[in-house]
Amino acid sequence: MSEASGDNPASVSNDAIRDEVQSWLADNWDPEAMKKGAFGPLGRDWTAKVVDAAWAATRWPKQWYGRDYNDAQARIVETEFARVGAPGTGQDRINLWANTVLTFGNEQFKKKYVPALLKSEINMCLLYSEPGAGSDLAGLRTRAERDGDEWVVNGQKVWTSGAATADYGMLVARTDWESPKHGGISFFFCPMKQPGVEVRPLRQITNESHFNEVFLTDVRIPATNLLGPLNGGWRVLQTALAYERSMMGEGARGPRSGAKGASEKGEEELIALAREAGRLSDPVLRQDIARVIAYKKLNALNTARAKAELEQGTSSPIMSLGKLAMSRILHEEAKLRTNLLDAGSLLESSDYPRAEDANFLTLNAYFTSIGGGTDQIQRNIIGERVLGLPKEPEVDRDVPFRSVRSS
Amino acid sequence: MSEASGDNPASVSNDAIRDEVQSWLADNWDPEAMKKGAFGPLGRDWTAKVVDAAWAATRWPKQWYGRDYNDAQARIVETEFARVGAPGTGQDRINLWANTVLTFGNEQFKKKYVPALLKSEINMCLLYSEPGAGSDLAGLRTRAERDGDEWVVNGQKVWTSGAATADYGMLVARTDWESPKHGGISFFFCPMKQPGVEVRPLRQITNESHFNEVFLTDVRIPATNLLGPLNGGWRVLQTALAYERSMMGEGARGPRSGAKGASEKGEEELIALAREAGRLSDPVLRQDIARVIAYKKLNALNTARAKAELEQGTSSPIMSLGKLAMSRILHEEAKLRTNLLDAGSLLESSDYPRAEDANFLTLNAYFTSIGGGTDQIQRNIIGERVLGLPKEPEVDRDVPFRSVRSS
Amino acid sequence: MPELDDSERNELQNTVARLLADRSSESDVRKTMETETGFDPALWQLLAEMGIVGLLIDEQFGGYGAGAMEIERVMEEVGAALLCSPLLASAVLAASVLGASGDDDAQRRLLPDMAKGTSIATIALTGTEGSWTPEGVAVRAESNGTDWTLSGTASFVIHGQNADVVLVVANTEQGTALFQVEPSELGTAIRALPTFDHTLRLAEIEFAATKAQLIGEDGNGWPAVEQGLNLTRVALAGEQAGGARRVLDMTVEYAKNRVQFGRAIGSFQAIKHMAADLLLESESATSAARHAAMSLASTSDDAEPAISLAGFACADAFSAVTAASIQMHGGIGFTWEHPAHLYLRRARADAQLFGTPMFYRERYIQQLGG
Amino acid sequence: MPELDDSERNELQNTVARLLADRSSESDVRKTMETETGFDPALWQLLAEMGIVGLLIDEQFGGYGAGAMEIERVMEEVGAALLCSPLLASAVLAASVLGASGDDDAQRRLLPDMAKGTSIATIALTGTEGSWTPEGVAVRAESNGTDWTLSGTASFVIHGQNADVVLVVANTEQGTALFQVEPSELGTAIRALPTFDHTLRLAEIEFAATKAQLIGEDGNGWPAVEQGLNLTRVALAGEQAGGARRVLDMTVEYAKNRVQFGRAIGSFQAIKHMAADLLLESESATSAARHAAMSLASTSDDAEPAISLAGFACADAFSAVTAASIQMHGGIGFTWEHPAHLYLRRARADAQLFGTPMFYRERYIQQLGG
Repeated sequence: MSEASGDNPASVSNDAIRDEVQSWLADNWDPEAMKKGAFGPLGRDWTAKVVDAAWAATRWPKQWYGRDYNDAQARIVETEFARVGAPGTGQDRINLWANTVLTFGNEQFKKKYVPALLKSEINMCLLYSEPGAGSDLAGLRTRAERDGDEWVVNGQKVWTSGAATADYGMLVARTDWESPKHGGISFFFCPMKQPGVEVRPLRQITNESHFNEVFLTDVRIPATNLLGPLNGGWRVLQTALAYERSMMGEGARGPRSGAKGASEKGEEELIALAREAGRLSDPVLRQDIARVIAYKKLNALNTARAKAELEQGTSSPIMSLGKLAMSRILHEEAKLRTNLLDAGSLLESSDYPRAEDANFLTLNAYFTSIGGGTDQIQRNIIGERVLGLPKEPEVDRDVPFRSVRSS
Repeated sequence: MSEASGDNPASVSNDAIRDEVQSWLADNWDPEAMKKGAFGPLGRDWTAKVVDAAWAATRWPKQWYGRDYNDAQARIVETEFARVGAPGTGQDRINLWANTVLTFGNEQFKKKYVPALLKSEINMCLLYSEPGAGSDLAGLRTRAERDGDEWVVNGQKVWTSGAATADYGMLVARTDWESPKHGGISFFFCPMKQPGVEVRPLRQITNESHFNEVFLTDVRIPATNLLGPLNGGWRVLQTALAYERSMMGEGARGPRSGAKGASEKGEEELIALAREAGRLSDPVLRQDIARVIAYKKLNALNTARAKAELEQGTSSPIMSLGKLAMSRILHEEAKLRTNLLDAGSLLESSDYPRAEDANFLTLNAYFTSIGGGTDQIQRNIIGERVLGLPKEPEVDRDVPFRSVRSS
Repeated sequence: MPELDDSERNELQNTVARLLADRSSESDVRKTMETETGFDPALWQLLAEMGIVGLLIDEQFGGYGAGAMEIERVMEEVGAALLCSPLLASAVLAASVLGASGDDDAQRRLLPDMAKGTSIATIALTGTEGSWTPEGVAVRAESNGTDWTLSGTASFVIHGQNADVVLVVANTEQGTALFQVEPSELGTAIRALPTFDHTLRLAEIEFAATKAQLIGEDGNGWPAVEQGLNLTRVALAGEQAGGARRVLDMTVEYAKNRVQFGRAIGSFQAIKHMAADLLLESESATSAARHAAMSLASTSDDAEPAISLAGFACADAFSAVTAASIQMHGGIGFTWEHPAHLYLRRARADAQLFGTPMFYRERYIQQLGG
Repeated sequence: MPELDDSERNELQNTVARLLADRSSESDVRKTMETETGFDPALWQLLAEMGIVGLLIDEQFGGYGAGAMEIERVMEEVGAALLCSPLLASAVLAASVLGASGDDDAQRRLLPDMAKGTSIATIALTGTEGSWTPEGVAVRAESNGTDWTLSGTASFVIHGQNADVVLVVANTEQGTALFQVEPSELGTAIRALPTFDHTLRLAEIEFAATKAQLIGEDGNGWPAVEQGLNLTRVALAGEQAGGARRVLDMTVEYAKNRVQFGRAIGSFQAIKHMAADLLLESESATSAARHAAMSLASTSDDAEPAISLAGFACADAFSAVTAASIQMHGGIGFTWEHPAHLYLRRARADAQLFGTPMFYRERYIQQLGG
């Protein structure tokens, strides 16, 4: 056992960690093999290797595939993986599923699922939103009723991605209708491969189908698959949502033809586009181009400052602004791209990629301004949690859920 | 008695009315005399003449200086007065004071004050807003307590104009602290010339003082000066506010050097200003100029359409939009004027009238966006009364006022 | 048709509204927009029988001789119902350009069938840059003394693929002129364009020494085109105002009924205040469209700026209302099955046809003497 | 001064914040802004003793040799406290232009007293058009071979009426050059301008064959001016960011405490959502100002666009926050006695000095290669 994996991780020097991970990567990582598929489908064999060598979640305890590293130590590992382009580490930050199970599962449950989730051996989906419970997730009406050693679930979920291929879904359902809304919800690890689960693709305004509606009819879940306390699911959900948020943020999609993520170098693309469209000399559009580029750059600067402040231990109010900022970036860029094209934006199809970009972005910007909490909900959160402004009166907060008004 | 003032006003022909008013004006109106002050201070003698000839409030009943005219008939009179530039008619639409007294006073009270108010023989002011009751006027805390044949008033009012010269103030005060907020308010006709009334000018951000703070200390009001029922003052106030609103609307002030009112010909002035500043060729500013001119023009078109619809008997949702539109016009025009001047806007004083215009408008635009109900309150009103959207939960609505939270 | 008064115009509008409520429901629109021609011939015939298709065509040619104020009202309902049809192309643009062309022969030959709806007309006017101005004309006409041929590309030809009367604006040595081309001369040179707004049909036409017939006077074609464009811009403004109003109504209705946190979402200021601001936009659009129609109908001096004002105010209002509507609907507004995006697509198309808001604003300040 | 690290910069900023909390309270500002000179000489001396006045001046001339990152932080507090002082004119703009002038004699003669605060300097740079570019220079310098004279008008000279060191940028036959003029030569030719921002002092100077002394090289003056302007723009961005943050804090505090309808007004979405949007503006301004400072301090390629970005992002943020703040305060915000309008006035001034947001946006896209 090397020094870096010694008993007292805090005492392990940064250099020792760097040496160990570098030498392990040198011995094991092979980008060419990955490209050729030698690590199995989706590189799962590689991920398994990373997990078994305890690099997947170094901040976690040793008994759960980790190394008890602090954040700075874990960042060294992540930096070295990133340097050679190897995936699989940092799952203690970004693996929503494994984190949730580790935090809320009992020992037996964790033994069964944590390794499988770290190794991506099972496919997962999220069964949270409902047609009647969007912004107000706690207003959910999918019901779970106890029947012997099982729960029987009936209801409808929506905006679920990956439902068709999922082995399990993380499900919130109402288990007590007499308590106020937040107090009657439980959190389940729901087996998806069973007859009562019907998955229908949901067509988006972009004419894509990345999400599903999921109809649950007498779906059965073993009682052991309850995560966290009975009727204590709201807190589990909050934790899971926090993990999810830390995964997102960089995930917003730009124009259809572009890569994912709002690139910091977006300025070059927009200027090139204006030049190509013969509009770069238009003073009005130049102001708009500068504005949009600035929104992107400012968001990047905000994010960088927030990270720096977090690393210095100062909690930063800026983190929560990113989603709202991204929403504005996407909507404003869509308008700008439309104005650069003028009548060209009437068209769509792959023969007109610039028009398709502008039109796709116009529609898909709503994915960010609505999905994962609308801009309006986001402003509430910033106003209340960051600025400390008081909440609105909540008319349904202390009412038995059975009597709460619904659409 | 001429045909036009016959017993059945509905049967009076429009032509007969027009003839009568034209001939009366021909006999009595003398613009030169008015200019020279021959009609006394503020032309009060002229107004008295108009009142005595029953032209001041033709829609009112005959026993109250009116002619029982319908709206179309009254408009004929107003048109003829306007044609020759004579003031004094249409008070049944715009004389807030006289209308309120006529509607809510008892016979004796009306006899005493209605003629004096129509003839502008007494000066009035409004004692509504308080430092703690702005948007939430019903949250007022000025108290009136009964003492024999009088009420004794203590409290503070604010945003009162003309308080220093007023003979009477229309005052709302709380007379019952156990009822919910709207139910404990009474409406008084308050004598201002007494020792307990202290008037202090309020300095605005424009460095003008058009308003006062009024401190009321053991101010005494005869019991007969209660207008409307005891504790029924909220309804009286609503009526009075409606009269006030119909007086306003055209009253917003533009740039300091300009005349009152947002002229429909504002386009010419803004274009001339841009030309003078050498900025008319700037394509970015041209877009902004077009935008601001359009806001003004659209507001004028909306108002014209609303009037036409009202005349056709269709109720129009547009009327309530004018104040919100005006607020945007003023703020946007202020920005535009600033951009036309650039560094010139750093200056102020009468040597730099263009800068003074831009800077004054920048500040005074808040008079419209805050005064008489903020834009935010106005949006509530439009959303609820025009679009029929439901109200917010009102936490203080059914609570005894004594227990309502205040700042 | 004797001149209508305002209550008769209301009645005309209501009649169209009732027809479209019946025959251009959301499901009708979804069905029709996915067909190749993009319009419902039976409904088109009904509109012709009601006199809507011939509304702007002179009575002597079988139409009703109505004007800007009437078509504006009709188009408010067209926008509200997202009607899929060649109305704008044939009954408004082509009909009014022909009507202004001064070419009695062409009018006699073409207008009666257009009024009956048995013939569908369109105008090829702008090139691939999409500028509906004289500078935007990209087709060149040449004459050997007797016969004319056209060369060049015309794009964004509305319902070009469905037209049997194809009018073409082209540059000649004398200036601008209007031509007619037989569809049989075009063949594959006419190509349907894929549109983002599925309720719209556009085509591109390549002319290569294509035979054409002159309409009106050589070199003096633009005034008739401009006259027709102005009427069409007013009609389009009506469509935008009507669309904005309908989308706002739909959104307000949803906000009254959708409950979250135990309250209708319309009780939250975030939604309520957006709705109030949108009402201002929507009402201003209606005022602007109707004012432009009235100014044009009364040939007021004010007509040109009034049309430009409507051009940007209505486009901006329709865009703003449809964009906010999706946001206010939340998740359901992001689904294909909800009509919000269909209106957004139409609003985007309408904001481009015949001129963008930026173009109209620049034109407006010019027309005001700036 | 050895280069500071970030925590030392925080400490510097906190020190300034404490001093200004004590000596530049709202009532101090109101008192000082109504004096003729518009600054408090005792506070100015304190700032000099703390090293703030000499912060950017080289150690060999009695200063601290700090840079953009330090002055940016100091200016955040200056903006927050609405400090009335010639700091920007003398300690930032004049000091850094002199520092970049390469004129050792002039530096030796002028900088030590400027660092001590016993001398106040300013630069006359732009004409009455107010454009802080080479094209904006409206003073002409002429030489008879040995002596120079200046003619023309310079305007918007910050604290010109309080300066004993007046530097002037003028056009010569060789290009641009920097000069010094003795205040005794000016007399009534220097005239205080009435400012909308009462915390600011501006002057206009008429030169009529006024004697002047050349500083640095004839014809090569602009690079030093530009270098000083860039540092000054960063400093001003810091002032704007700090001002925006303070006004937002003040407004949020009010929204927590002001009760209407039985609730704190900050519980209403209309107020809460405005505050959230303003936080984004305010935080972005801080990021932009600090990034510009860092880019300039590290002489990164990115420095020019970073300064332009800060130029408009910080001006727009300060303007937006101060404008919304008055609205959010309601009636009380419309009174002279409330400080909201003092910040609005400062925000309007800051949005003009050295360039407008429109100017910076155009410059930004140019610098990005557009």
